Amino acid sequence: MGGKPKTMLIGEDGLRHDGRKPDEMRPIKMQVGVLANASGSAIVEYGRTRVLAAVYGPREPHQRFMVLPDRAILRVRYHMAPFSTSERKSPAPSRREIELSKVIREALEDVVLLSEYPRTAIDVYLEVLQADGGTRVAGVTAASLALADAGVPMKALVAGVAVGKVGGILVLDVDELEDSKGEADMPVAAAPDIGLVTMFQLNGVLSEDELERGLSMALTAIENIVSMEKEALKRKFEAIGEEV
Amino acid sequence: MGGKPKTMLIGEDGLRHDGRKPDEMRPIKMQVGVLANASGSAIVEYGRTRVLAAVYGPREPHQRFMVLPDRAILRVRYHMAPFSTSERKSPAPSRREIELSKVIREALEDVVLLSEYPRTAIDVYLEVLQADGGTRVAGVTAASLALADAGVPMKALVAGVAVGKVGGILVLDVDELEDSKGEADMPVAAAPDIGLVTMFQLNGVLSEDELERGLSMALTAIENIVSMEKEALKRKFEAIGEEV
Amino acid sequence: MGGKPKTMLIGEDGLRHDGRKPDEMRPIKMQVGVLANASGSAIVEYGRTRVLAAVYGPREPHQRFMVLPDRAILRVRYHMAPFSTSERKSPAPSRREIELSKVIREALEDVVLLSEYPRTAIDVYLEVLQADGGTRVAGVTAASLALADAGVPMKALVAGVAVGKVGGILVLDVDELEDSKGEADMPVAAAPDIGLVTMFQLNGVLSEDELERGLSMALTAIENIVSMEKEALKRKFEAIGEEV
Amino acid sequence: MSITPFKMPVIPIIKKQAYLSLYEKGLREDGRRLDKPRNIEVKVGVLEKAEGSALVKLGNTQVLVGVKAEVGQPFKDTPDQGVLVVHAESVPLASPIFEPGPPDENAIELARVVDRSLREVKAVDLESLVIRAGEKVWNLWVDIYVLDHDGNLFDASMLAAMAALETTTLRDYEELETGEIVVKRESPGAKLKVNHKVVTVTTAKIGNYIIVDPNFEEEIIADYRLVLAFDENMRIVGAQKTGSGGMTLKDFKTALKTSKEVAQIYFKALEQALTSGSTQWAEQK
Amino acid sequence: MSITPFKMPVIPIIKKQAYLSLYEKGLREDGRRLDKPRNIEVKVGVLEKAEGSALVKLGNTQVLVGVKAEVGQPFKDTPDQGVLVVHAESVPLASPIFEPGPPDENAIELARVVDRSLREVKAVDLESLVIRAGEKVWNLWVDIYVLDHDGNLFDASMLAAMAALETTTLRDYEELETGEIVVKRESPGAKLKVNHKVVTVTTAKIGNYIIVDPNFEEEIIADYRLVLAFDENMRIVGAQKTGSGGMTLKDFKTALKTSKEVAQIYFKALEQALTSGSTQWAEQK
Amino acid sequence: MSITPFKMPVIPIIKKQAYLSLYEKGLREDGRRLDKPRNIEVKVGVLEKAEGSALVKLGNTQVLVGVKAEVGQPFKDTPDQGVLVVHAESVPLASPIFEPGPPDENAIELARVVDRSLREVKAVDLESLVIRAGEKVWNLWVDIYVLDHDGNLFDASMLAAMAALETTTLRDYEELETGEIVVKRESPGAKLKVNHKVVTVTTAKIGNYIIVDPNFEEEIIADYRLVLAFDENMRIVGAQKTGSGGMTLKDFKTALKTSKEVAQIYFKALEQALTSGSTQWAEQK
Repeated sequence: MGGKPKTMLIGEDGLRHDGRKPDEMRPIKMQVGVLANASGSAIVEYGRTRVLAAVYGPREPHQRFMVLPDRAILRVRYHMAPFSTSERKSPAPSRREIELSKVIREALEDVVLLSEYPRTAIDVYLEVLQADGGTRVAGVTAASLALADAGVPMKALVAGVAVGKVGGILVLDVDELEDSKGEADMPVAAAPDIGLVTMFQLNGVLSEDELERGLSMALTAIENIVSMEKEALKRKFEAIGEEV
Repeated sequence: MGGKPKTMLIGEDGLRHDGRKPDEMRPIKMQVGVLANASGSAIVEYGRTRVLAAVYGPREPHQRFMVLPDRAILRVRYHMAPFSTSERKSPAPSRREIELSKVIREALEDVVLLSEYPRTAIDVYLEVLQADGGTRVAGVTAASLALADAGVPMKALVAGVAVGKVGGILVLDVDELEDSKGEADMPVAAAPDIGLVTMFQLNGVLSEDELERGLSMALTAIENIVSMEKEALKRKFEAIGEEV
Repeated sequence: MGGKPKTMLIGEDGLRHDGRKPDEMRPIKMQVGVLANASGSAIVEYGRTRVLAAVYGPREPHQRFMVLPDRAILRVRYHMAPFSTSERKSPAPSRREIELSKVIREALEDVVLLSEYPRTAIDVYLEVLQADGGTRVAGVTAASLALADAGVPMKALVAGVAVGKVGGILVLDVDELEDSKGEADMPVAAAPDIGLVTMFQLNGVLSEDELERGLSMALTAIENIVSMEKEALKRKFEAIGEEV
Repeated sequence: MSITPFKMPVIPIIKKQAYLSLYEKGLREDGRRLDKPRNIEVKVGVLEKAEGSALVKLGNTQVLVGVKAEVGQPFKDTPDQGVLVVHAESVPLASPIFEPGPPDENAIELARVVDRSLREVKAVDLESLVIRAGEKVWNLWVDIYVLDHDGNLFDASMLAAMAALETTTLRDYEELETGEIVVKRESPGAKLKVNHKVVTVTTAKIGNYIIVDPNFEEEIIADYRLVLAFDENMRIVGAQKTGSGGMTLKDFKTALKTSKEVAQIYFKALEQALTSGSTQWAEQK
Repeated sequence: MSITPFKMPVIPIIKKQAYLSLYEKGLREDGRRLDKPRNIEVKVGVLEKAEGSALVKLGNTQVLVGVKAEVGQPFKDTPDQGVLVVHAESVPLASPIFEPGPPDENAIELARVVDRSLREVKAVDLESLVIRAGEKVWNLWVDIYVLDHDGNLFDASMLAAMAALETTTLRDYEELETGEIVVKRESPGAKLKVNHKVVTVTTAKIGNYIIVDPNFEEEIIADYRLVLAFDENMRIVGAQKTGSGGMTLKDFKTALKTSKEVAQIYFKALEQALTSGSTQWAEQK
Repeated sequence: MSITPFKMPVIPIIKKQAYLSLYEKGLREDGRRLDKPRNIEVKVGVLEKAEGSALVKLGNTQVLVGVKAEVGQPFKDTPDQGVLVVHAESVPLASPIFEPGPPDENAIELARVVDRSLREVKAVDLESLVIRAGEKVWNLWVDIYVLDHDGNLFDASMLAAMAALETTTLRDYEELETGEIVVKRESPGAKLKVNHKVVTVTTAKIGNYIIVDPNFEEEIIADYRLVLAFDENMRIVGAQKTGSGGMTLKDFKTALKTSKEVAQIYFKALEQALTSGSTQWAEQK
């Protein structure tokens, strides 16, 4: 949250340190079905941020008491590869990873039709392969794709993006530099097709007006990302069609 | 166990560093029923030492194999709050806390009528909120009150006190300074109504004569503390009577 | 693997730093039935290396799901006493001990007639009391004796020895100094009576020819050690005979 | 790994309809209106050996916070700042659903939300904690200790943390010739410099209703909770949706409006505790 | 404690006879001959933030290795050498048999076999990693990340580790007056000095057959596997029998012969990846 | 959390009546009288690489103690003293009731009672362990290793610890110009300075009887055990009631009287071992 380098974050031309406009996302790439063992999988890139998701299940959990009689339970692990960060990260789960696993699980739980699979577990494993800001929201996007790829029925697709405030200006899809030097970072995930915000966090300081504008900025971007998700899923099923 | 500051521990007037006579306890405070969720609870103060006790049960244990066919099992945790000590204590259980949990469990086990509740567990949780010497014996006193408050049937009430030796003199209810600078610390717990010593430890060096005199000094004090326990329990039931 | 002190490892007389010839083992001692509680036990010494083995079982495992319907499972723990090494070893299992537990289990698994005891566990506990090179292979020898002492049926006895390369020469039964300063350490275990190599590792660099010569050097030695095992077992049963 | 809670008490779920019927009349089981918090008690200075402390009761919820200050090293990338650590323990005496062991995901989330709400707005003046830049700084440990859990640990913990920090003093110390810092344990010390006051307000979505300061049973039946942190200038200095339900924009705006009003009540309770001065634990009797 | 695996998938065991019938004809389920490895893809430079990286696909097995270089201290007994650490994680997304948690005995064995095969032959020039002897050296972390487990993690991991090390660069750094080393994160840096190339070749004994590069099902039904490490001069620089079956001398010699041939195939795949230069992950699409 | 033992062997409980009938006749299952310990064997110097070691057999109970001395730092508050650490492991080869894992409450209690009995009377001269005050001192690790558990681990461990300490030597060392201390591993070294000899005597209350040196089955059926530590001047230098039964004052006095007598037997066994000199493990055969 240092003050000095703010001039670097937004240039005199109103562009960000990497040349983006305030409401411009980094290049997004998505691909589903990238792993053979998992029931479903996806890799998602937001710029240099790269998250791999795998879904196993619905399946009987290893610990058999860990079930609910009327629906599946969801188990989510957000984990960072040791080489994903500038300084090597210890592979033991940090407090941050424990919190984010919970926040991501809660961002998915309302859209998955858990009642279809009572007494089972659906496991979502996220591995951050490279971290450059926005890993939790890219993780939600990857998880949504992997769940769809696994054929798990969902009310709607989910996607996420983080809005930040740097040099007094609201910006879309903050990267690591903007996150660490900016004034606020607000990760949001939503299922636009059913009008629900499923992840909402604010780390930083915003006025009420900024909060509402930032949220709406995020929701517009999320609609676009969900469209890209649909494209990516379509690409896969077309590819399968061609093979058949 | 250094020698230099002994003159400070017992003054020329025969009084201790805080003005107490050798056989004088610190001010004791007790209150039962201080927590809403627990089946029974109590807070006990010996001077600045302050221990909170909660009892849950008799109840089915989380791990169902952890039972005995003919009686309840007792589970005791003695734990220090991180802010209870001069230097912050890590919340992970230390070897000392593990030993004291055992010693306190064994100080209670013979007075609780465990055979009344086969196949259940009775949980006693002790939190040292402030540590100034005598935490384990204040803990036994608090546990005894919380068990009574929970309505767990007992043969007798238990209480504890530590006798020490400082500057060659036996003293009652040692505080942290006396414990760390003195020659011996002997924590004792007993159920005077049934004539049983239920905790007995000696850390330090005593002659056989000192040992026997110290033990009898402790037992006299414990009788008084048990009387105070009865008062505290009476106060609560009177208060309930008034409310009704 | 330093280069300087190689001259020390093999003297001008062709003898090793402790006076042994290249294909000479250290003095070996073995004794079975050294513990009262265990179903079977043995202590084995290769020079100053000293390993104690105990076998419990076949018995019902503590975790009852941990069984196989058609045979016993084998559970092996290789552990070093804190005082066994030059610098005190932490008693928590190291990565090395975890790997060696696996390697030793696999060195025993093919000779124990596990199918005789379905739904049970056979536990083999190895404690390295003093470590001076070759602890894993002395451990296999001790485990083999303890299993026989416990009356667990086996296809054949197993024994182990490590071959090394120091100063360009293949040597038998490397000790700690030779292991740490030499060019290669190759631990081998085998059941010569059935012609099977059950442990085979190479840490170091060998030519194909050296590898094959080293392996054959190890197998010859192992035959001798197995003979000594038979002697040690005979001694015990004779002793029992005398007592009766 | 975060797992859907699968061992929740069933009673509240059975009572859900009863709760909803009451909400329709604008009331709650304990007679509160939907937008009112429970009774608040804040006591400061309840521990003598901690550098700061406060006990907060929010209805039946009790949270004790102790602040310890120790001389330590700064982080490498912030040599000119002290270190603030917020830690929360779910000690098993507080609730039948807590078990002994390291903090679970709920306790970690609690500590991290309180931490961020303090940190991002620079509530504690970390620069003032430097003893010798780059080498020796005060490490402030804010330990949240839940004693009795009847819901809304966020707001109770934030109130207790804030009250404890506002009354924290840093012991005097001496610098030896060797450079070592010796703390004078018995000194009264100087007051910790606090730049901003922060409270969080938690609302819960239950059925079609948004209620404030949920108790334990209300938390169980809630779709989600929204925790909003405010400073004394009513800037939003932190937020967290917690719980698995999705949130509409409309509900978000309603919750924000209600939360702003309740924040004033919390700030007032905090102010009263701080002006009424130190309170002994013994008075609790 | 090492325990006989008691939760193995049963399908492969049922299929064992079918496998053996195929082997008798010199073939395997995927059409391979007994002594041929699966299709090999090696991509280097797939991560921008790691100092070195490679993704290897061996059939359906996928292993990602990232190399991180950090300034640290040397070991006390090797003050004139850098530090090399090899670590492997069995992340649960790679296989239904992996569970979250610290590395199990298989992951530890994998890391230690790769480590020794690099270390004993001095594949990495640890002397060149010294920044200031006895005080500051590069610590090289080689993290093996299994992404998809279809057998033969040893060979795939060794290939990925070797390819990652061969393309690792050490950032430029500056030595401050205080003696501190400041790494220039954005610098391209100098290539890590690698003395030897190493590959491992894994064969498996199934029935009376010795096959190379077993897939997951073949590993389940194998009596044992033999891992042999070779350097570019075809010296044997490491070996490990893994699995509980005993090995005859005859089988050992057969396996050694086959392994030497397959080592050449691996070396060739490695060479191609290194000469074809850096490859973006995105091309994976 | 300490839990009432719920997995105890049942045989001893069934045999309790038989034991009591014997006690009435003044006898025990193995022919001993109530106030007599089992056969004691103390062997010192059984390990070459440890700085001190002893193997004690008390009936079928076998305890091995190794002492390691390492150069380390003193504790901050005792800069002019070495460091003594007592640690006990219940390795699973010693008993079917021991499981692999970190020390449980019984092993921790064992180590702490031995530790305090040595520490409070200053049995080891910690001042003589200082190499350079405030900076470098000897750290003495006393590792208690139970090899065969047939009851009364306290007395056997204390005997083994005492015998090991009495025969411990501190290696010679050299101080480099850099201030580093280099230990000469192969030197014979100087004898550790021991101020006091300490033994513990354990009695058990079973039915109406007080017996000394209980074996494993007697421990299972005992109401409690009383561990009393004595120095050579018969001062009481430590005490611990262990087990869940309550103790009358009368029983305490009886136990104290018996324990004083048995202490002499232990001291004698210790003395014999120390004067008969070093004993090789091999002689055990």
